[in-house]
Amino acid sequence: MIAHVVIWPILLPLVSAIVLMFFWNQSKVQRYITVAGHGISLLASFWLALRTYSGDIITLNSGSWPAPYGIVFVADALSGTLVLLASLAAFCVSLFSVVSIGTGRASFGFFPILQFLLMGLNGSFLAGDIFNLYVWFEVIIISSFVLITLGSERAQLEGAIKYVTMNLLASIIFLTGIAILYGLLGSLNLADLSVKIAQSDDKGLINTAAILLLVGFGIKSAIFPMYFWLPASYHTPPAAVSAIFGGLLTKVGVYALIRVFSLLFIDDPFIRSTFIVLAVSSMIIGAMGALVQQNIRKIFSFLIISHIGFMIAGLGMFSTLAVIGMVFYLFHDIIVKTNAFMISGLIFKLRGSFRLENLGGLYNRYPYLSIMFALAMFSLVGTPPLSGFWPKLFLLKASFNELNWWIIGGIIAASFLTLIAVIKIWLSVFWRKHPNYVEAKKRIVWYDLPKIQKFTILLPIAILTVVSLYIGLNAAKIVEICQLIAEQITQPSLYIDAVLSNPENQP
Amino acid sequence: MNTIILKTASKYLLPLLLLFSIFVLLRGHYLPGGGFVGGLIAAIAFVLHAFANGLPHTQRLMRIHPGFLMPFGLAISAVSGMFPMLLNQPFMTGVWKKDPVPVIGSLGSALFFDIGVYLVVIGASLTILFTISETR
Amino acid sequence: MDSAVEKLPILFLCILLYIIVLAIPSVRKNGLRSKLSPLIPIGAFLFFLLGFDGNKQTAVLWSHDLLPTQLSFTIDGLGRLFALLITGIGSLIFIYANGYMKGAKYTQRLQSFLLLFMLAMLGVVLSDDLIMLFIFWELTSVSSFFLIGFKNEDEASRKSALQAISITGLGGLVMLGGFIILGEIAGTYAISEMHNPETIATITSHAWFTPMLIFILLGAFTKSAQFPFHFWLPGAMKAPTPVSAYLHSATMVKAGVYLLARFSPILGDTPVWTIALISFGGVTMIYAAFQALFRTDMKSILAYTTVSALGIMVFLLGMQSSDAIAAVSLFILVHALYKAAFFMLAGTIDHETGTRDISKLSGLKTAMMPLFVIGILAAWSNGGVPPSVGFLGKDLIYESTLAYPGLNYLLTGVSVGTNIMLFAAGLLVGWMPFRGKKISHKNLQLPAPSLWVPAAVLAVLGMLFGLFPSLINDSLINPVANSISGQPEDIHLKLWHGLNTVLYLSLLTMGLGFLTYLVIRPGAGMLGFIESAERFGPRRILHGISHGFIGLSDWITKILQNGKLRIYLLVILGFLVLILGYVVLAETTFTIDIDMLTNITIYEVIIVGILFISVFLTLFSGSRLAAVAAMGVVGYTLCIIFVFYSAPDLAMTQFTIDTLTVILFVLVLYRLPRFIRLDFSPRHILDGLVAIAVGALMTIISLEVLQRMPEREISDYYALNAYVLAKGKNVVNVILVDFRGADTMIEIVVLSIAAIGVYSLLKLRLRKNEKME
Amino acid sequence: MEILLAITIGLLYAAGIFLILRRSMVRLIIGLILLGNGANLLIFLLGRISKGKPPIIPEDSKVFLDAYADPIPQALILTAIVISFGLQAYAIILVKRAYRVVKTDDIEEMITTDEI
Repeated sequence: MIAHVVIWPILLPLVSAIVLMFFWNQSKVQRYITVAGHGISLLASFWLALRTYSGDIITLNSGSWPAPYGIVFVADALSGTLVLLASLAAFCVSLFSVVSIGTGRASFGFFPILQFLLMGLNGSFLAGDIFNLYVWFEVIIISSFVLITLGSERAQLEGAIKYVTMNLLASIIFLTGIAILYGLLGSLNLADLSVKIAQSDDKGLINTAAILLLVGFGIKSAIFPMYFWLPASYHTPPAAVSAIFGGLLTKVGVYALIRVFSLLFIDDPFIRSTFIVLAVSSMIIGAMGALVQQNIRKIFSFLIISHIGFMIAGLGMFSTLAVIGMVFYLFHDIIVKTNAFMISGLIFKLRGSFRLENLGGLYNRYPYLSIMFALAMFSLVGTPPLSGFWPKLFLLKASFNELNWWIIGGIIAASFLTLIAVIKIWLSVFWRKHPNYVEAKKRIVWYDLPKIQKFTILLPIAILTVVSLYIGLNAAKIVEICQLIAEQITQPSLYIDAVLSNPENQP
Repeated sequence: MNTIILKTASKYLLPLLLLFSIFVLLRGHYLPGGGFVGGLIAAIAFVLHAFANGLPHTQRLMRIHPGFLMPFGLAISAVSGMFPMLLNQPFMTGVWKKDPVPVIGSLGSALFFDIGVYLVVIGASLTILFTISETR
Repeated sequence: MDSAVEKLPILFLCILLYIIVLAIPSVRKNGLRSKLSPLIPIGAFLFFLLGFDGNKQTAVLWSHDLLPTQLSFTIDGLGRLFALLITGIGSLIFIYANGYMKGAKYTQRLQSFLLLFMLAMLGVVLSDDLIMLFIFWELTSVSSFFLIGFKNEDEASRKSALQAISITGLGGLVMLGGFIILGEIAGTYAISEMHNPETIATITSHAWFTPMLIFILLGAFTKSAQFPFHFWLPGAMKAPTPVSAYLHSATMVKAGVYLLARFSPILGDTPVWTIALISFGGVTMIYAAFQALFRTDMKSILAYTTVSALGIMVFLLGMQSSDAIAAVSLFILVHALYKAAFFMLAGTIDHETGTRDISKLSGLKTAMMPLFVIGILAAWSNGGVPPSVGFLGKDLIYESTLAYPGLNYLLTGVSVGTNIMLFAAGLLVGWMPFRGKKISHKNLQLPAPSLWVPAAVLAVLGMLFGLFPSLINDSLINPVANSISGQPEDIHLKLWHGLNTVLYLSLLTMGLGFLTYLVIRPGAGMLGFIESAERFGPRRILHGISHGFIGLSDWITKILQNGKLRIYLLVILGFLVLILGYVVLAETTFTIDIDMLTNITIYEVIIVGILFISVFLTLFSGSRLAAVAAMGVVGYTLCIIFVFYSAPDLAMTQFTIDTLTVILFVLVLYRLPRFIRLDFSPRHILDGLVAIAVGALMTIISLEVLQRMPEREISDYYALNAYVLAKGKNVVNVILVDFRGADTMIEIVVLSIAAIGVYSLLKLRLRKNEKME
Repeated sequence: MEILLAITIGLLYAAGIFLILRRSMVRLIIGLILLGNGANLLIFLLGRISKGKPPIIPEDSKVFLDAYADPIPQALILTAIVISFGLQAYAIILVKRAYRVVKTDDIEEMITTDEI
């Protein structure tokens, strides 16, 4: 049977985007189509993810060309889950943006590009071919460029210059790595490359390609010392855009690192220890950055950097336990960071500012909202038994098994600093009395919104909070999935067999 | 002075270049060319026309905003890619008409795909260039 | 079996349910839901009182083979005593809180947080699994954060909540590290499975034992406010009094003590344990007792005496002798009884008079006789005056210090000193506000019973247990001692031991304590003195450290995130050069075999020459137009190279694209300013070095790669099938539209997005209300 | 010739990097374009080069009769060129717009978003 299911999470957003482009100026119609489109994509992704949880690695040879000759799309449990989470996050952000994005941006392509972005994300997760992955990356970066500058505010443009430059540099470095791999091995298919790399005795040159991919993906995933573009730009666009960026963009980089360094470049002690050094530095430096920021979105931005470190640490250790911790953290982080940025957007709607010194008084005014915020925030911190706690537990166990003090120390320190940063937000935004409420009231749009719009803004935050609660409280289920992923990732032969020995290869 | 020459030249150049671009598009499967190059040549044709006659003139000539070529092109490419899925073939599988057609050669989904590419390339490059010229 | 421990989840669910019931919004203040809330802890108290004897019961209720944790509970003597304290004192506190919060806002909120806290505490003391214990442990930190910061609009409240969660949070995380090491070493996360001698031997002989123990101790010490982390506890007195009475006398702060007691049979018999507990406990108890004497705020005095009492418990747990274990088992109970009574007393006085400052209070005796009695009884027990239960406790403490080998004089001296000061402090709270002249300007009267009856119950119990120690000896205290020591203990509490050293020491304590009380004149002067001494105290030091760390973070962040794109790029590229250079130097061979390469013709040299010149022009031209033109020429020369080397499609595409790019540039440059002319500077050298390094690496790598035999398997497949299967003869085009058609599909998407981006960048003008969304 | 091309690649990378480290946004874009050219040429070179053998199957044949240049790198570069055209066009316009709004071409004056 041909597994069309693999391609639907890519095609559905494409179709929605094309339809949206036909309704270019009708921003009202666009809003309905967007939500419907993301809803359908979410269902398709859910179906795909369920299929991958049976343990099969599902592949689809596009154009019927057998692997490694054609472009193959592959869904293993990792890809399946990421596609599901990306679609979920995008669905929530689309709900959020339906109300929060005004006619101006909406009639200049916001919604189609949101769909394209989701298409790019899903495509990256499903690509089984390294050049195809590159092209998907380009879809992601160009959509993110457009989204980040849409509106052309001064801050947006300033941030975008840095964002664009460093991301283009990353793409070029990635492309350079591909050139070397193709020059050496004559192949682009990931599974085929894996086989050929294992047979090759050219470790030195293959490692140069590995380093180039490490740096290219490292920039995209904002690892220390390559993260500078992130805090310079993530707080500049509308909150809906920050949310999808904060939740997913860096994670694609992490996914690419995981894929490439589990399938292609497997046992290189130098690279593994490089990962560990970078991971621990990212954890600490990112958290220190978060500690001193005054803008909520910048706090979250630096926390992204810090928390990427947790995942990279897992990649550096690469034991089964570490992989479980890493992918669990990845899943948790997508949900929680998307939610965090949406929450910051809601705070902006409620109080008219992103800066701590202009905020306050939410706890007494909106106690139930505050509790929801608190749950989301404590998940972010990793307070047990919420979602962030379990992956840390596995990472700590893994680092004990490796007798690696650095990672243990890093995780503890970064978790603590995250706690402090989040408490800082809580104290000034929620607990403190609003310092200049009368003046701020003029900027607050919340009061003028009709009830249905308020509900539409709150709904996605509630959905993600519930999902993160579910992840935390039903950790056993998630760990089962992570265990399956860890098995698939630590045994590249499974992936290779699924791709290269696919019966459809012989038409 | 040279605008007059250019104006006259572009009057003939535009259809000629467009024809050439279509030729490049259709023959791309056999000779160097294809949707990309074809589209780019067509775009240059319109740009030249705009240089000579002024942008509004070219835009009137085109009737629709070039931006709308993009969803059309994307739709054609996407449909030609997804069409095989109706026949339970994987995405992008080539579907071919049995007998070859004169000039073009074999007729198949790949050609429609390339036509989509052609349209998107024209649409995108013209959108970019026209927008810039409009908002100096 | 259907043992009572398996019913615990039902109890927990009931509590949770009631928390939700309380959290549902209500219009009326102090509604029925608030009034009924004491029933929950009362019910739980009865459950623990009647459902269990002191024997150990363990039940695994849920487990999963992939998770390192399981839902399992143990109830033994220790757990039961704590559960009884938590629920018993909890019941009284809830009754008290109903009176205390009467008419106040957010009563239900306070009660739901208190219940949540109670739930968490029960979880801590009943969990058998390390991770589960940690989960509940953190829940106590979190819920106490909300309770301490309950008066959230008050800055001091917020600060102390932050302080509390910072210290306990850090301690908790470090403790988690310790737990994981412990669990991994022991091979199990179930505490009850660690008790057998072999496992204990494995644990204590492991290389990571000492750091693990230190981690766990840090968790316990921070939670139980041991020196130098003690200061968060006096700070936490900003909370409403029911919270202080509950969290900071009876329950949360004892979680650390509980933890130490729980691990005492496993980790206790080691030098690190003994030294750490005795020294930290000893310092804490005497330091905090001394501090207490200088305070004027009743809650502050009580907070410091609590810290001191916690120090005593830690100290006793460090000694590990039978007497010490008996002492600590009893003291946990004793302290909870009198301290909770004290706190409620202080709260009620505050509630009625509006102040807790003992230098301003006097003569309350006439108006508040029952409170006076409570104060006397609590001070009695606190001071260890016979026949109170406090006397029994103090007796045991002295007995154990006297018997401690080697250090008996020192330890006994410290204990006596501490107890003298605690005695005085007890009188300051329990006696001083009541004696002397009545404050005239207040029309005082006896408050509602809910504000004093709960305290009275506790104070009376303190006396009752002292008179009849057999009430608690076998049912409560002995099982606790068994749990702490890990083996059967035999305790006989009695009031009269005969005339011995211990009795003399007790008499000495009382006498000197009373003298101290007489000497002390609380007031601004003494407060000022101790606050200025605090400047060198641990609070200031830890504050200094945290401020220093924030300063450091600020500095590092400003250095790294400096806003200069050039620096960012230099760091990234520098990193790339370093690791790529390392790999290239260390792992490649640098052999170039000229024979494998093709010859150079003169045309090619010319073309490449033009390319070189144009590149240099782009680099150094002062004119923007020239730079762009040169860039265009670079593109065209590439185009010619493509023509030379059999890539007609590429050449055509490169040509058209290059043309369009140049057109674009020219259109845009129209309005841009001239290049900034900058003189040659050192930054050029650095940039040049990095640039050359990258360029050189690329050259070396590409030459290296060219030495390898090319793999053509996939190209050959394309070549073979391009016409046969894909019906095309231009293989490049066939690849683009068929073999790798998916790439092309995506590529036109990229192009469309870029066009949309350009369009919106140039055309979109936001309305004012859309500026920030 | 390969050596010459390898050096050219090195030069393009070096020049591109030197330019993106400058303060002018225009130079930044030119630098990125040069880097893109360098990467394309790298793919081309590492796919091995050969003269006069375009990968087009002769008129009267169904397969190649002779040696032919590897078509894959060409297809990859073609894709890469078109994609970078889109990105470059966008970047150029971004520079234009940023100049309009921020009123400077100097990148080092654009540091407000990094301030705490």
